[in-house]
Amino acid sequence: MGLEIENLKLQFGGIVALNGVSFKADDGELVAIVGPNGAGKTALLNCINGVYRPTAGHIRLDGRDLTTVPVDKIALAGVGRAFQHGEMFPHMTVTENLMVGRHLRMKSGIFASALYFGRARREEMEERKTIERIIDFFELYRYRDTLTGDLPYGVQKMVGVARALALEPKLLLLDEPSTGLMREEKENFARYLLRIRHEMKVAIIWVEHDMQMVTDLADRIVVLNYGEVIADGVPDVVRRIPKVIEAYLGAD
Amino acid sequence: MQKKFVFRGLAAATIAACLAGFSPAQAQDAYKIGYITDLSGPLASSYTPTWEGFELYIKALNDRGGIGGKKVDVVLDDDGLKADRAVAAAKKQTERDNVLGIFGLSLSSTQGPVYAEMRKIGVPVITTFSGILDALPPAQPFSYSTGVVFEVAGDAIGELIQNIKKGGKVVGMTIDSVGGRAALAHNKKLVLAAGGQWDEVIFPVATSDFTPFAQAANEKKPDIVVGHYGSGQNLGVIPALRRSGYTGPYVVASYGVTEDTIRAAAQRAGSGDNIFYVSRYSSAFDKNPSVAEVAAAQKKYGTSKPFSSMHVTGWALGKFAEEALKKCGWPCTRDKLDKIVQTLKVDMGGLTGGPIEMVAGDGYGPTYWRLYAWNAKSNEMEPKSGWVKREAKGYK
Amino acid sequence: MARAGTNLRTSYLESNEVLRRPYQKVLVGLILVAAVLLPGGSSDYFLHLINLCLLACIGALGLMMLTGFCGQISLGHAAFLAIGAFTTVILTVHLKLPFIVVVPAAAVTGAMIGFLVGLPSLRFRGVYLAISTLAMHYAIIFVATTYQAKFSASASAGITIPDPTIGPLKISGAPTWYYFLLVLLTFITIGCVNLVRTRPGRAWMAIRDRDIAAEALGINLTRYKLLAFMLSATLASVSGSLMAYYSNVVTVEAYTLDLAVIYVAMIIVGGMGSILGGLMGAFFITLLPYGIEHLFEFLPRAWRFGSTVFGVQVGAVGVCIILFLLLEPKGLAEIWRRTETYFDRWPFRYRPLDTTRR
Amino acid sequence: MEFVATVVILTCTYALLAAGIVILYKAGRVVNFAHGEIAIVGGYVFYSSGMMFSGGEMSPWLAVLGAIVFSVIMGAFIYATMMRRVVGEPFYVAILVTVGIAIVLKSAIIVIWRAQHLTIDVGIAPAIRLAGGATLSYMDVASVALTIAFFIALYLFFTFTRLGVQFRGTAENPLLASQRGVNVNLVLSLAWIIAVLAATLSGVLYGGRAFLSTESVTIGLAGLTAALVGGLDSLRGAVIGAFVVALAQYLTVRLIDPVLSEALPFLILLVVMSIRPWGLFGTVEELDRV
Repeated sequence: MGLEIENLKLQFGGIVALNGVSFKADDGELVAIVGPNGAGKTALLNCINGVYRPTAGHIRLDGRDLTTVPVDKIALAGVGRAFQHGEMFPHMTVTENLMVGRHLRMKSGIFASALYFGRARREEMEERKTIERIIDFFELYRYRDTLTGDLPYGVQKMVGVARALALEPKLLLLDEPSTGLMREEKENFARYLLRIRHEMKVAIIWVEHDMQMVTDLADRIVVLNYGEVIADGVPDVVRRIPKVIEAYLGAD
Repeated sequence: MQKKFVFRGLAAATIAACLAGFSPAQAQDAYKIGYITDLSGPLASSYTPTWEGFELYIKALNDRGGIGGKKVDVVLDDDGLKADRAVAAAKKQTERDNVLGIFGLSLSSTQGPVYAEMRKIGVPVITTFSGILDALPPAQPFSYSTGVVFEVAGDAIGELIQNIKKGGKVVGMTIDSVGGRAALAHNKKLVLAAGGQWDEVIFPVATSDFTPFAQAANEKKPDIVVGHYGSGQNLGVIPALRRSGYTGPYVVASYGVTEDTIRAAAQRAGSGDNIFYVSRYSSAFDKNPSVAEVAAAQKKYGTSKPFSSMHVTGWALGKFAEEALKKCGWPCTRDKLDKIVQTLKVDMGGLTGGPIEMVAGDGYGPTYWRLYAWNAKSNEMEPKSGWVKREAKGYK
Repeated sequence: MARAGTNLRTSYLESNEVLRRPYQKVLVGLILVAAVLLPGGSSDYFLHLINLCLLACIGALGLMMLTGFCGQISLGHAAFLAIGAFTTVILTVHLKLPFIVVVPAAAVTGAMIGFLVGLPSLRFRGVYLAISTLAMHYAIIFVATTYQAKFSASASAGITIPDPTIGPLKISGAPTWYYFLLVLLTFITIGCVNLVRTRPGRAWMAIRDRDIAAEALGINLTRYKLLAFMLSATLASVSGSLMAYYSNVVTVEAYTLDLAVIYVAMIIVGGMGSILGGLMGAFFITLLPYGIEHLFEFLPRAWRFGSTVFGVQVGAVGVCIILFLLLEPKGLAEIWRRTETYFDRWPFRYRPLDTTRR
Repeated sequence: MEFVATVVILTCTYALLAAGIVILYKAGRVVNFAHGEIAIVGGYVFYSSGMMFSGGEMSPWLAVLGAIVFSVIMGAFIYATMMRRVVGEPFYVAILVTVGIAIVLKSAIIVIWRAQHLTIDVGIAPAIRLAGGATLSYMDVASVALTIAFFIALYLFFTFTRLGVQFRGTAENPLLASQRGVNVNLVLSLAWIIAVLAATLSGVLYGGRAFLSTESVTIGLAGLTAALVGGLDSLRGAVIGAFVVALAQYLTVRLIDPVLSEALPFLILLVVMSIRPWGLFGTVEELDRV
């Protein structure tokens, strides 16, 4: 089933950010979205995520229409997002950031938590274990108790991805996760990305600038330009479409 | 890392100050009494001169050699017109300073809690200004007042303004406080009883532009306007009333209003004509030996505020305190002092119309009130009536 | 369970502990013992000040949860305190209900008002929220003033509340109150500490740090913001109710905007986002004016300084706010943490691995 | 007539305050909670410097000089020692610093002026007689004239002077402005000086019409309300907002219940904020980008 986007339109006053965008992403599929600056990539993610309400069109996840669902309910429907600049909670530790990612999977209310006894405590411990697996996955051991605000930029972005994954999403939105990473970090990230794709059955929408990484890793590439989809297909095909070369490489 | 040191220093100094402050009280060889009032809050301009009058008296007393060779030591605290600070100060004075009684105090909102708290411990509290009924018969134990009670003042003013014009329309103005409303109610009762008409304008406590309120009062076409509030409001209302075109009589009910306030207000209003003043104690302009004595002390010791009837008020309280302590003897205790005060009668000379007189079950006694008029030419206050006596009675 | 050192933890339960190092447990134990023994060795006046501090602690923790943890700035805390006080008046004077009913009722009323005052937080952020709480403050105080004025002709001095009784026990006098407040505050502190290390606390902090990201992770902003307002108002209301019982008098004049600012000062000085800071700030700001007063007493002819002392007392709060915000934004809690680290590591100077402390 | 005069004068007082708040908001996204305190302290300084050398008689020139010196020193001091350091901190830091400043200024009134009620007696003689016996003083006339002059000067300054244009640039994008060689520190301290000057003027006018005391600092809240009602980033809005607040206050006193007039500005504020949170003339703040 996966994600279905149909004729999505987003308008701010007179500015058209998205103009009839349609594409699909199946479960376990890694779809990269590329395009020059201002093409509407982040706006698209904001629509899927519920931060922006699209002017027209539909967003469906596993057949459920998410177009008008508020942000927090979209997370509940199974959409996890890693933000462009990490958007960490800087005064919380890595562990706590990840635990926030588990928020939806937990139940303790304010009274149970205040008592911190019995079920609430057991639940905390359970989820702490789950988090440990994610820490393991992203090799974040040494940062467990560090405030995310104090982390290097690259690590922050990885924690951002980890936090989105902690949600156990059906759809993972990645907003330029490799931008600002160093070479070594980028390679690590590529490894994580492939593992996520293979080990967890999530659809991934991956907004990216690095064309080489995209062509190496993505299952499909969607190219946006001025809010419109100008190409959609497997990397080898998309790479050779003249319009894409013009829009993308011509801008360089 | 300089800031670190600054902060450690700050913290250390504060802690040290706290610790040093809480050392036990020392042995004493003087009558120790407490005085709490508002020296910095909204009503500081009224209560500072009252305190200064009290201070003058005690200074003069100590220079005379004190009471039976023992000096009188006053512990002063400022409550800033805040109830919690007043209570804390009273507790501190009774416990740390071991005072025999507490004098002064500001408005009803601070007196109530202090009266209540001190009643528990058994410390007599004698206030100068009192909007509170605790002191009126049937009086609560340990609660006394020698000054103005709103209800009594409203009563006295209702009668005294008949000297200005009989049976006209009176507009009472006050701030939105319970005391002010109570004063209005009693004022109204007497005006209506004398065949006059009544209307009122009540405005918020924190008002400081009085023009709209003055205009509202003027529109009611009054023959007399009475203002039941303190200095600040008079300073604002009088010019605003004159600006709005009202030139008729305006009566200042002296809830701590000083003569220089009226002078300033009159100056701003453009004219001091038709301003009246009802006072519980003699005006500073009165020519009698008792007031002259206060004036002499003021010249000798100096005060920060110009000489006013508030100094007379404080001086009268000082006189009352001396008499009480003298009767109490040495060593004096709180209970003994309270017993003395319960039935104390102190002659006030020319400070007011008669003695301050307490009888069992009455912490207030009969009071005397007088109408003054502002003389715009000499910029002085002139008596317009004799002293009117109000009996203390149940106002509750 | 094996322990290799003070920083090594061998279970998740341990890693979620508040007092992570052995000496911290000892220290807290010592403080508690000292607290229990305190009334034996001090005057009623001193205990009275401590009681004021304990009452302030309850209110400050309420504001800390709202502003320090949930990031919603509020200038309406004095109004919340007033809600507690006036609920107490209505329930004790009109309905003659006992203490044991009144205080929980005040808490519930506080929660309801907190809900209402929190509603604008769904729409406004930052400055606009601060100002809407300011507006709420005036609205609530206006109602309270009207009530007090209508209450009785002699209510200008405030409305008297009798000493509370729990069954046969009468809570009266500084030492009894002290123990009562100490126990209550201990429970409230434990509750708050538990909250901030579990799910709701993390949700609040997430909202405070980055509300958009928090929402994207499925945190219901409406629910948690309102919960924070309700919790804050509940604690403030309880504090106000107890203050009413403690001082035996309620008067609306006590609940000024200045009081709200004083509570804000407490959490700034203590350190935003720290329970310990909330407590330290409440003690510091409550004792500050008395400390200054005593400093002035060392000066000759102290009584001459009447209004200066008060002016300085007022100003000191402002100076504290400015200095802490500019120079030590994490407040007293951070100073304490640094001191602790220094002695913990002595004679070495490396930083500890865990940098959090709430 | 009288009604118009009162509302106009009240509008002037609030508009000056609101203008200062708007300028500061535009300059550094700071909402100044200390504006009422600054205004009243300015009034006290005006009074004291006028009385300084002239034994009882007020010297207007000295007073004006004192007020200007106060504005320059105060504005530059607040910016240089405090507001400059809160750039980049969470929004509440700047607000709370101004709250701290407010407290310190209030304590200054207590310590320096002993919390005295003061009135400023320059030009209080009746100048114009209105129908119904009401009068306007020279001060009242001057206050209106000065306010209008102030706003015209402000307009000219922002439109025609180099510094004014730089100010507008800085307000829009401080980073870009500093890259283009604008001395941002100079521009922002100037904003503070202008704001303090406007507040002082307002405090003086207020001290002439009513009185100065620790209580009168509440006019700051009326000014803040006016600024918010008009829109925090619009000078035109400041005047309109001031008019709305003044008119509403006056009408409540005369037609409904005088006692309500204290809480009224906030009620207006709640209404405006729930309909148009950005105020009547303000621009909608852009959403946070993620």
